[in-house]
Amino acid sequence: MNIKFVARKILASFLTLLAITFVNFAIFRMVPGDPIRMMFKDPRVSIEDIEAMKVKYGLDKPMMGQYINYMKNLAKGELGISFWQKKPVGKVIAERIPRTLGLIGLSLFLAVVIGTILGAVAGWKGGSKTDSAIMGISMTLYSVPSFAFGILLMLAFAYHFAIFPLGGIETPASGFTGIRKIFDIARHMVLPSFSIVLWYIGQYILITRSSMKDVLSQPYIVTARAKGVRERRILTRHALRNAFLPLITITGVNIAFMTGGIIEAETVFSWPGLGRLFYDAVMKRDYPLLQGCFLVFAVAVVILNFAVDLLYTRIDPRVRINGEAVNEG
Amino acid sequence: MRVNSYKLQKAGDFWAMFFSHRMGRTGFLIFCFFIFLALFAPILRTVPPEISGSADRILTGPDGISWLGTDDLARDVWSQVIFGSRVSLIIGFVTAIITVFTGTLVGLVAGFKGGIVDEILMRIVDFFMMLPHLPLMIVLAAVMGASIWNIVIVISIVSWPSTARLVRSQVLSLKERPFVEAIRCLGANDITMMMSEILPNVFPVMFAQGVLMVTETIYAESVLSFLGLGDPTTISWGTMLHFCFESGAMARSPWWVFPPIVCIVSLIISFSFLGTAVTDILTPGYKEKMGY
Amino acid sequence: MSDNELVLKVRNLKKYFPVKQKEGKRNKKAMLRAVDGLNFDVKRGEILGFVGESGCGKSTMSRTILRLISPTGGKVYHCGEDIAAMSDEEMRKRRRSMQMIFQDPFGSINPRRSVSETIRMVLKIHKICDSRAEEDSVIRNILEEVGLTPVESYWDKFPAMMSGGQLQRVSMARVLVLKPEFIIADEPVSMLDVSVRIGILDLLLSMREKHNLSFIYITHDLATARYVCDRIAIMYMGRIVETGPTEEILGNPQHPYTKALIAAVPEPDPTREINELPLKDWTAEVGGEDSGCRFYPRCPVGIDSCLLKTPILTETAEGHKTACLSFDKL
Amino acid sequence: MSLLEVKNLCVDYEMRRGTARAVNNVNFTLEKGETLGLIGESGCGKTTAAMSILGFVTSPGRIAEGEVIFKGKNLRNFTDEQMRQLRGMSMSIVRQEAQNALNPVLTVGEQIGEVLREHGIRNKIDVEDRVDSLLEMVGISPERKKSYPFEFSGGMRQRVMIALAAIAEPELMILDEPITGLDVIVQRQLLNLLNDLKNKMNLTALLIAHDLSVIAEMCSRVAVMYGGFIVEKADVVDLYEKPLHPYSKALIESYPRIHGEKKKLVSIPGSPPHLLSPPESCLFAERCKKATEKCFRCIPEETIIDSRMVRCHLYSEEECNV
Amino acid sequence: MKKNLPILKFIAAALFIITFSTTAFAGGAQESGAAEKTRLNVAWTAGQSLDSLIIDENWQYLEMGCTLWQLCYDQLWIMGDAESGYAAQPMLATHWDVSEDKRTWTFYLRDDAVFHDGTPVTAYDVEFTFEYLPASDPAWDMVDFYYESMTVIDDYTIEITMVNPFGMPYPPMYWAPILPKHIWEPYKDNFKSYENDHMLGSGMYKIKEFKAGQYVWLEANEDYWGGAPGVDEIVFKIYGAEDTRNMAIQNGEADMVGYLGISPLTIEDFEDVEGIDVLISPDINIYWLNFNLHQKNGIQDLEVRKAIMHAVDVERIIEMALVGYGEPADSFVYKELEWYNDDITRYPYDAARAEAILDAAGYKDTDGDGVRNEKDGSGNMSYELLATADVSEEVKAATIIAEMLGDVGIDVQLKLVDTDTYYNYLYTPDEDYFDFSLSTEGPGPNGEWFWDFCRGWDNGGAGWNTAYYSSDEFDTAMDNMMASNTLEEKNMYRKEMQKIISEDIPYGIIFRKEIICPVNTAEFTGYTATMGGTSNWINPWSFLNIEAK
Repeated sequence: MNIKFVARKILASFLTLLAITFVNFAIFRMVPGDPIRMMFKDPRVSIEDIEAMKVKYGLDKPMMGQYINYMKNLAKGELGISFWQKKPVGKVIAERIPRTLGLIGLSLFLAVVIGTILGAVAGWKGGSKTDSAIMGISMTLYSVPSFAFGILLMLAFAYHFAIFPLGGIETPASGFTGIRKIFDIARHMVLPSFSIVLWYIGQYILITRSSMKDVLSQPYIVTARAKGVRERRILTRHALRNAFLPLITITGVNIAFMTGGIIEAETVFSWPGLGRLFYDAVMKRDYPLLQGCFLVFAVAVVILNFAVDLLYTRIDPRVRINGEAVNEG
Repeated sequence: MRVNSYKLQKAGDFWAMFFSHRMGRTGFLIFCFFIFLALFAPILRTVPPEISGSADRILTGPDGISWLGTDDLARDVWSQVIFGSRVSLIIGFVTAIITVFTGTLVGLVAGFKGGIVDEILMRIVDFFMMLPHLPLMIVLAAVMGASIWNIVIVISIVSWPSTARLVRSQVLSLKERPFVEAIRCLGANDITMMMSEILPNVFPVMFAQGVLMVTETIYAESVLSFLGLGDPTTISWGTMLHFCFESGAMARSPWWVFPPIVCIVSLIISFSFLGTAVTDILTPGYKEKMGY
Repeated sequence: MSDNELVLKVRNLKKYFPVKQKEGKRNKKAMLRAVDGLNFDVKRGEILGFVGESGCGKSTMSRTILRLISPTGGKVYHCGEDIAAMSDEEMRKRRRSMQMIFQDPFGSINPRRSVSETIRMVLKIHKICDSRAEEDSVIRNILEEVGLTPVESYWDKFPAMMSGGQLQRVSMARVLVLKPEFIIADEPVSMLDVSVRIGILDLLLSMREKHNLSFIYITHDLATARYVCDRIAIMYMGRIVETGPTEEILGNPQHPYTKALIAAVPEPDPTREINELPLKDWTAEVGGEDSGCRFYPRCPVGIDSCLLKTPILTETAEGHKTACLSFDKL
Repeated sequence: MSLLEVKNLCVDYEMRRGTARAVNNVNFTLEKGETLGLIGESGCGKTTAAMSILGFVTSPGRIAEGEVIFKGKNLRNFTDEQMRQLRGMSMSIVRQEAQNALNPVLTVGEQIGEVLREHGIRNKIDVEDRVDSLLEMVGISPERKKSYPFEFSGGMRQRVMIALAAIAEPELMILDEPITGLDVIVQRQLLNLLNDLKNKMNLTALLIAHDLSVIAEMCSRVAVMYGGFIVEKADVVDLYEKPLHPYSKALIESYPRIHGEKKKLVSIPGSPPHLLSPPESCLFAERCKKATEKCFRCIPEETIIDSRMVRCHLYSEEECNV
Repeated sequence: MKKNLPILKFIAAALFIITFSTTAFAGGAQESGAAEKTRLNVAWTAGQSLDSLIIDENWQYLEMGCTLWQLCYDQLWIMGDAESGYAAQPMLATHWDVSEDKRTWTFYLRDDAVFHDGTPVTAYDVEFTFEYLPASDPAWDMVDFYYESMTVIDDYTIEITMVNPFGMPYPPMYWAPILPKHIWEPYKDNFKSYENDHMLGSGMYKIKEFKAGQYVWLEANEDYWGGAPGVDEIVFKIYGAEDTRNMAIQNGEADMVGYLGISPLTIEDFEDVEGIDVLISPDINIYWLNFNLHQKNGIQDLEVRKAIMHAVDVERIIEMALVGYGEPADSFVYKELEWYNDDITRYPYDAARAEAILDAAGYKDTDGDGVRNEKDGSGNMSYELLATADVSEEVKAATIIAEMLGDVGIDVQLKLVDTDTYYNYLYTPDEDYFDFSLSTEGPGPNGEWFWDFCRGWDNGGAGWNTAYYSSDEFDTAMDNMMASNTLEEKNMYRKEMQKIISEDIPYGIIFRKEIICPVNTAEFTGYTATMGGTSNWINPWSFLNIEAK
């Protein structure tokens, strides 16, 4: 692995993170009205109480001082206290992260596997009926908002057929342990993850297909055919591997976009993960929590992008050896 | 003014290719359908979409009076759908124009000027691309308050960078094309080069990007509305859905929930199809492959 | 010779690019000396050929001369004036008289403009004509001059509908319409079909006759260079290794590189014997050493001192100069 | 029996505005050990003709007529799998050096060895040995087989391509402009390498070039193509000394040389024909100095003169019946 | 083509296996795993759910908050159900005495009450609670707890002297959880610093498991002084949206809704479901138009307010927005209460009269754009109506009101915002974020605090007075009411206050909803519906009374 390349990427990621903290800080200072006021449901709250609260949340200081304070706390891993839950934001979020990771992990895995396979088939069979069918399906899937999928799935499979639960991560108060608990969670995962998967599949099919078509038009594919390489092997060894390269780059770019699906799915299925937390925080205008969630999303995107870059260096020898990405158009 | 037969032939080829492209054709037809709805909404509607009906017509299914049924205030779903198409198309196009304009400007300047200007602009672009889109939109929408124009602004803020990046990469490769160097050699200044040599060649990318932006905007508007961050005082497909979810009567009034979803999906599909068709046609080699 | 007779005077022209060079596992920053101390003159009405392989710096040279990129060092005088000293606007105007024809006829014309618009664009840039009618007649004349007749059938054509030869004529028309004094032709025929190459070269020669133009003709092809050039300069890695009148160089090459080049050219003569190249090791890695002869690693006659001393151009016959130590020694 | 026999090969491209016949009634044979040159300008159909031998004609093109007989068998009747077995093993191709003719993410050694592995030679050591020896033969150090294509220069990559085409010692090797776009000295070296290989392996080769000089140095016989037709077929020396077809003649006369006396060269006026809906006449007629009224009326038939084939009205007796 | 089929088959098979296995295993497990214990499942929507058990304002303002603490803790006394006429019912205090001046109250506690950890509940716990709870959170800082001194007489007797005379019909110290002193002592300065994971109290239920955003699992406190409750377990399940919650009731996942009931639009969905009955009761909340008298425009003009009230067709609002499940209202006091004043000024729907009033007052459409102009001609009568965007009925009501006012020539712009922003705007009328708003609150049977809505800002008001209303007449009446010692006297002033408000219209009271609660009557009985439905902040009775069949 090219150390300089990695170092450069780390530096870039760090700078991005720094900028993100600033945006994160700034946005929530733009809120019209008084966020502290919103914390009090009681209109009789006195000015003194509000002032005291401002001091408590450090909102009395000038902007720069607030930012420095914010960064100091961030460095200590403190994200503030949730207006709503009264608990440290870090703690609230930490509890939710594994659930979201589980959901998004499964969904992404299924979407990538199914999507790339179908996309590769479509690209491979370019112009055929199979291609048109897959293409039509994927564009349709891609056009349906995730939440609409969620609602349709819920109406069909949780309400009319009642095969799956209506939402949540486990059967409430079931007392399940061990394998039964795992199955219980898996059962709750099916619908939300499918609502994400269906949308991503569409996306991955489209990306893989166009990438595949692009690769298949490259001279080295003709070379491989001229060598007498079996078609299946051309697909797996020559085409797919090269088709993956832009796919990985695009995945990196799209990660920022993908946080959306998780919010929609978690909201529809009240999956108690980060997305739902974020939505609740928005609905309740719980600014410290919102800030924390946004930061976590942003950091996750940066980290995943970094991981994608590393993965890219593993797969593309040009990057591994030269430390420079070759522009794939 | 003489008629340039070659230009005509070129345009003719484009349209012929476009209409022989199955997706292009389908997309265009759907698109025209919605344009038709939007343009003639006042004629096509049965009753004004925002006027509530009488109490005995609350949530009635499709019938002779209300072709698509009524909502929970006995308003006509059909009228709402056609007026909603106006909002969706307008915010789609406005956002597309804003993002494509901003993105192209940034990408053009960054790519053409290069050096430190490029570096700074691209760092900004990278940064914006790293921000999680929907969360950012949600946060901004929550902070800025619900209004259609805020949605336009919010979507524009997160969407311009991808155009900028794409345009820049195009400009970079165009800049290396000999004809740009040639025109410079012939004595053209920077503005001429950017505007008359590079920009016209970026149009296809801008167009494809614009189409993509329209779909993203329609999508985003529906998601934000679904999450309750849309503008509840404007009739759009998103707000129709929003009210439907909020009413609690979604499960029992399919005539209310499906039309906006179907409209959103088919308009997005039509734009995706249009985009795919145009991209295909403009792909080098397609013309030859199709035998033009 | 007066400066006015010298259309172009180049003195010690240098252009270095920073590059990353691999040294073991680490990257080292280094300078690629793409053009390294060129000296030559171009007389009015003369065609000077630059022959060299890809990467020898000939394209960099032409771009540096036209100030499309700025030189690292050295001077370029056009009709006695230092072009580096000009302001951007002056230079832009000066470009009217210093022009370039590019290698790729398909790429060097904006695909979105028709033939007439392509030329009209140039007229507009330099505000040559007052009216559209005047523009039309100028365009018509120049198209006829470059042999794109009948003009009507080309007037509205787009580049995609034309052959390479026709496009190269369009780019010549576009240049000639400015009535330049001096043109750099950068491999103008290397991408064209054999059957139309001579047509373009003949056009080039006739323009020289008609307008007393000067050309720098850049090529990797000795055969076409022989066809058009009065004098030839052989370039190797940013330096001129041999220069002189065309027939003199081809008939009596001095530098080992020139010899190798001539030997390498395939001849359309089935009866000719194929011989091995007079080269030591062509696959040897070659860097741009600062001192010494750059050809040394491949040179069949190199001696140890070649590594230390940079050879300079030495006159061996009338107008024939060679830069080679082994030649010095002889 | 000839190794390869191409009979009446016609390849059509179905275009919206009509059908373009890229290869028109092409006939040639290739004897074992012989090298046939196919010369013509870009777009004359020479690459299409060669690719149709390998069975690579892709939409919108299709083989309209004709037979490709390889070792007595008509390849047009072969199944995909049979063709695959043939490719790489019995016939191979070296294409014009394009940046991407080698897979960027696989090592050079893997890509060369793949030819053997895909045709049933699974023994690892055998394959590696063979790869090593081939690399050596084309002048690349065997250690470099672990390198990726981007680490090679253009000339070296073309050597890899040659190694790849030669590794299975195919009976027929198609060389499609193998040295175009490379530097003069590299060209010379590759030419020498190809000539060496040809002798060592007793290769039968079809060399495609737009350049007379390359043909002259490698081939024994040559076929000149123009507008999809083979207009002249002859021994190389005969052609050079006494070209029959006006196009061949013009081609030779317009080619600049560096040896010998400097001659005034003659250019061919006009430009190559557009193959979409061509006139029912000799396609060269518009550019031909010797064209008669007949030339503009009908397509010339193949004529045999002194065991040479030429397609020109100058040499045909028959009347045009159009 | 053929070669790729196995891949597709594989995908299909994998999907099938995932679906099938999870369904079969987990689904089966759930059924066989059901315990023999009786369990009541209560469905809540996420908006009303509690995310932590820390004691804070959510215990007061969040419906799930007040339900939970009322089940896990005891109070001194609670308000009775509808049958009892909402009379005070003993709980921890078996009975109480009051002095002549109605200021000193003595509560006699039962001696058999113990906290969940076995510690007895004593007067010291009560003292501790009232000493520190109001100080810890402004939300608990209520009139009910404004005492002068507290004296513990013995372990089970406490004497509390109030600042103001208190009584009629209820004793003070209502609606606060009696906290165990031995647990809270260390956190007495800041109750919010204690996580309070177990809600350890003396109530009839104990927390078994609490999962924020998912569910709360309560189990019966077998040692409860009043005997074990009728069900062994209660599970509060949290659903993402109203639709999902309704589906849960329909398919048997839940037995009752937690609060607010269902949308009247969906009532038909429950009518045919076997085992589900729908209970309908009047809402505790009253809806009114909250005029912002701080705004310098027509809203300040009483005539305009009168016209607006005449222009609003309350019946139509009820029909459209509530599908008929509601009734017109005209006072802060519920019609069923004794001190409701029948003799107040009313503004029946009469659009023509509204127009006449506006015309007479000089609000005419001078520029002919269909919208009336302000009296001084300074632009259109164009007012912003603030409402929350989060509650469907309110959005609909506001939409219809805007339509109706449009008919009489007043242009109404809807300003629909989220609940928090809504209150932020509403509570600061002096910042002029709105012209008038659609507001709702529930005074409850003990509506004493509600008069704060009308006390002038300069006269100790502010806070609740979101109309920025100021009337010396009203403030005097209110002072008199507070100072009076007899119910009769109090009621007299209360009626006077209602009259004043109906004439000044700072608040134009329009309607009251009905709460529709579907409940599972096949398995459980004992649901107790009071005003506000089967469960709300004055009604923990359902949970106290429910028994498995």
